[in-house]
Amino acid sequence: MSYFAGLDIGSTAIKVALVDQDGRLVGVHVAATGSHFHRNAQEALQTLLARHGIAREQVRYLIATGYGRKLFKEADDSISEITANALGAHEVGKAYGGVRTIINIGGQDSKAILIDPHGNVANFAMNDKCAAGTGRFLDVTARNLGLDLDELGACHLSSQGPPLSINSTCTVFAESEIIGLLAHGHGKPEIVAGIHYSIARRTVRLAKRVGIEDRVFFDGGPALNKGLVAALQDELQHELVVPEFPQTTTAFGAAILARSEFLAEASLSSSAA
Amino acid sequence: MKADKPVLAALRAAVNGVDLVRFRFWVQLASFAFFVYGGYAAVNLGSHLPIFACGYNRVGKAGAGVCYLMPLQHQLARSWTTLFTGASLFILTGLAIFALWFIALNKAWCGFVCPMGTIQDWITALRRFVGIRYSVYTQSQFGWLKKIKYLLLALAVLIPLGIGDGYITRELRAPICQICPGRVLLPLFSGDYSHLSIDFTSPTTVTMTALGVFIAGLFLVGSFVKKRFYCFFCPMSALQFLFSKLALLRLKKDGAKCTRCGDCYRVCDMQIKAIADDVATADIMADDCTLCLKCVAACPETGALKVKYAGLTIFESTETGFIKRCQRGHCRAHASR
Amino acid sequence: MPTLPAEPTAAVAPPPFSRSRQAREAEDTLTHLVNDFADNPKSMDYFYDLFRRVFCQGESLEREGVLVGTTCIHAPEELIYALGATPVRLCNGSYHYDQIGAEFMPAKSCPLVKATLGLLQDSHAVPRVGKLDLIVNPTTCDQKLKSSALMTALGHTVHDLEVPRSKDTEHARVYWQRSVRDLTERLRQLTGRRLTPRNLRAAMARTSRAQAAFRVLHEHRRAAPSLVLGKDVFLVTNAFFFDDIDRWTAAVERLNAELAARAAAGFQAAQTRAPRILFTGSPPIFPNLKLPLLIEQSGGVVVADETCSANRMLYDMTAVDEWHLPDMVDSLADKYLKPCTCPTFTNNADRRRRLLDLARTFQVDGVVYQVFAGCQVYEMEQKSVADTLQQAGFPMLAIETDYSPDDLSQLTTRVEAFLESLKARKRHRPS
Amino acid sequence: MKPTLFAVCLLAALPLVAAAQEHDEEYKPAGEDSRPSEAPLEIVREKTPGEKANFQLQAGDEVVFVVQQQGVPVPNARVRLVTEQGWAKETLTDAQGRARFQLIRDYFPSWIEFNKRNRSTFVVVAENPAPGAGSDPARPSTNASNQATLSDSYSPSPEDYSSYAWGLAIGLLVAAFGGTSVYLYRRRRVKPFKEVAFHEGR
Repeated sequence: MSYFAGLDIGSTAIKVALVDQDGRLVGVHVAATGSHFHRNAQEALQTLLARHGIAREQVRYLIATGYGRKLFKEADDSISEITANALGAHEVGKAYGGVRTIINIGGQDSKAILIDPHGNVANFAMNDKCAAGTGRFLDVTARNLGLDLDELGACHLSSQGPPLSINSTCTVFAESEIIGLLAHGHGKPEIVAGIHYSIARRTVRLAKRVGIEDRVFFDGGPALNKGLVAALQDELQHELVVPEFPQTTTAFGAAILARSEFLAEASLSSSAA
Repeated sequence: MKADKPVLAALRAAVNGVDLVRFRFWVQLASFAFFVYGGYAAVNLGSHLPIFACGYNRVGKAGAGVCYLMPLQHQLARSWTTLFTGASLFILTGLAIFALWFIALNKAWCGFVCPMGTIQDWITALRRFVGIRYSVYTQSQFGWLKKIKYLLLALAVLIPLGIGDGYITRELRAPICQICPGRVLLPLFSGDYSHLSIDFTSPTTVTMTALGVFIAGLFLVGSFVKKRFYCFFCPMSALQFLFSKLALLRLKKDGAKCTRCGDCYRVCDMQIKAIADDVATADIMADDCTLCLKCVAACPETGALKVKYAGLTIFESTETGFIKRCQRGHCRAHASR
Repeated sequence: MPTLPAEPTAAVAPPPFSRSRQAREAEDTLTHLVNDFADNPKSMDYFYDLFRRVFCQGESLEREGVLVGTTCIHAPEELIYALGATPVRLCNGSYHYDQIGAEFMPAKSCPLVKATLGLLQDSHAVPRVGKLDLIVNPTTCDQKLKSSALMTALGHTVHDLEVPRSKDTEHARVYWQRSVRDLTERLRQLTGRRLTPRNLRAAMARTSRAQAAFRVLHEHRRAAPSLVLGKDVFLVTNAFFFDDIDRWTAAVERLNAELAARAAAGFQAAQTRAPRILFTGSPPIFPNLKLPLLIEQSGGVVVADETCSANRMLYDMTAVDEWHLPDMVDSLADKYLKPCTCPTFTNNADRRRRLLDLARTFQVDGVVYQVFAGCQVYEMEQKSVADTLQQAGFPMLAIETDYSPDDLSQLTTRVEAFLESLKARKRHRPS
Repeated sequence: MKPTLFAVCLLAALPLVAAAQEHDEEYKPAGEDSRPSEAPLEIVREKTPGEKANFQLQAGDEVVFVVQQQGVPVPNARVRLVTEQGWAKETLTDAQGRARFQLIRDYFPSWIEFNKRNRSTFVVVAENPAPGAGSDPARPSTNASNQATLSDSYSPSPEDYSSYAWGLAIGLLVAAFGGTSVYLYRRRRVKPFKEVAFHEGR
């Protein structure tokens, strides 16, 4: 039984996805990137294989993506995370009736991708020059409010009043603004909701540049945050699809591509032989 | 473009690389000699020609045919009772013959054949030789000046109609011919200089012959200063434009290829701005155009300007052709003054 | 007027030029340009060697006679050659001079203008072209317009060549023709020589021979699969900025001959499936060939361009009806204004039509639209160009960058993603 | 410029060629009538050389009449020419019987009625003493004379109604006026430019 792996070496987290011969997802694993991402990436792959009892040799084809894709020597091939994300979302989206617009909020960037019916990238826009509207903004906020990342979702949902409007979208200044709002006795839930809405508004503006069509697929780490999903849903006024493993859609896309690349090469070599 | 056979491709390359200035000079010279002196060789192409082969030049059997404006004005000067009856069918056949002549070469009759046009080009050559620069109209002047030729055409039709039913004196018959510079200048080439005189028989003839000589003088001065000065006001070009939609010879422009560099507008004698700026219409020939094809020769973009004869591309702007002509232009830079 | 920092006090003896930052930057670009690609055309060695000598070793290109700097392609070089002077194009692409310029120019201004002023501020600037007697500054975009005062403050004599804001109306054309005539008059006073039909015609002959050579090169780039990479063509046209025009033409003609041989031999400079890219937007000027190089390193091939450092500078040729001065000078003026697709004019219909024509005739797969940070005119046109190309079925990637190398990784992601999407489209749409 | 020069001299040559071979229909009378005419006295107008069929006498022309008796020219016959207005001139025929007259202009209508194709007639009367007693035997007379008349018409001469001088004057006027106005216009254009005119209505 041969398997295919997709390794998404992101700025904050390393995501691995494993796909079997028929293209079905076997398992995923998420680990922190840390500073020695090379070693951490191999460890993450090893832990995932061990969990499913699969030997390294059985992984016939591995594609790396994400910022570190070029430097990960063991990979057979590399692909940009935009194409990988598109393939992954297209595959996962089929279960929800097909998606055309993908919003991905990563650790240090946020992307909006428009794909055509075949899953190819028709248009994309990236914001990787400013931390506002990215996962890092949520980390900073959580730390300021003394909360954990996964508590943010619940906190947002428990807010009664209207979300506060956080007008400075810059991560650094938002910090001082949060402290000011706390000092004025505003509740944490309202502040968190405000932060979520400011990220949502900024992401919708990015999505509008590529055009919003059909169902919108929302993935990337922050998609786990229920509050942010609600805020984005409200701002988008479109149906929002959040997959089961939002963090690993890109890795899953890479794994699917690994499989089709391998099968293409295999059929090529067999027909050539 | 479908891949031509090598022979056709070579022929096409040769034609597209032609030195149009020299080619056009010899065609004009030959057609001038043919139409002004053809009569001596017993050539008579009838009296429905779309060019200024002047009827007065035909009197001494010199001209090879008669410009259609003369018979048209004579034929229209009949009483309305007969005019609008079957008896005047021959006017329509005359118009049909003129149309047939015309659609053969479209406005290229003006650019290559018309003797008056050729004279103007020679006068321009003289000015260029002497080194005086040419004048241009501003766009607003261009706008209202270009309407004059339609006015003249209207006079050429209305005055004979007036004469027909007695409203206008008979002395004004063929009014446009009387004031046409062709009447004064073309017979000179066959030794008949009687048209230079002013005929004092009656106030009408005085004014008409004086006007004729005046316009001939204006023609000479005008064409010395402005390229193809008279063609801008020529009633024949107005009459021709009515039929130019049916013509076989067409000037086509492919707007997508055009970079609007304005080279065609630069060399256009008639100063037609639309040739460069209009990238939408395919059938680009304006009513003032004389189809002298200098624009096609001056266009550096391959396939932007095409001359089609009955759908077949016979001359096309090509990059290689442009560079060849332009190189020749510059090589002369070192040789001549 | 900003007080300008005095000449940097050289406490320690300045390092030999070849180890200065500017030389390293040029060296780095040149090594990438040459070594990252296999079998570059033999006749490109002239250009590689020229850039190495001029940019990396700082060899002097001093030419005798009057030197006239020009900051934009709108300045008619034929007039300068005709009066015995030599044109020096001052547009500059080095990050080093961009930094120097940034010291006394607003942070968000266009890196090209900052680099040009940085170059002018440095007394022994590279490329070493000697002391400029006059700088002709066409008033195209706002930043070049305002830089004229700064250049005067730097001690240069500047002649402002007034470019009209629109080019469709008749008075705009007459206004421009008058500006060019004023320039002729100013150059006459500068060089003390009279413009005659003979010397202007000779100058126009040299330029049209150079343009004819470029057009043959342009025609060669239509071949699919490509015969020559875009980075080489950009280097060739950048050499036109400072190289002697006749030597440059001869070198380009040699390159054309070699490309013809390559075509005959069926040589491929890029893979058959490599996405064919049309490059437009802010001009790539050596050593800032970052984006074209990135495209071709990621597997694409730049087959055509519509930038003023290459196609727009050399493509349109002059037609003259009568070889007398008034008509010749006006023809030159028309050639530099009417076809120009510079974004500083009111409407960009010409540019969009030109891009569509290039896209179709060169069968491109996608368009890369480079916008320098702070270049507001190109950014404003980005949407209309994108829509026009989108309707015609050509995807476009807009990239905002500047001369600094530190956004290379982000650009790589975008360019690779774009090229991958083009390859995918090609698989579905049988080319 | 060489081709243009060549063309100009080629064209200069052609009118000379054209004038030389005038080949219009020469007037040939039906056939010489050998028998002499028996008329006692006859006036015949002499044809000018190269006269066309539709020849038309014009005022100012020199016209020659031959007075013949039985076909034999009669010297010293008295010949009178009387124009329509009554102007008359009398001469004697010379040895060859020829009488030469200069047709004077006698047609002076007001300008409006002037018609250049007007035909004013004139009559030529020749008188010659006849030998013998005259033709009526019943009434012989002492001196008998034969009288013959010939009437013809002539139209106004072109000099009366057409003038090359005026044509030349107008032509030169236009050339001078046109040339100088263009020269002045180009000189005036040296001034910057014409301001856009504002028409301030009320």
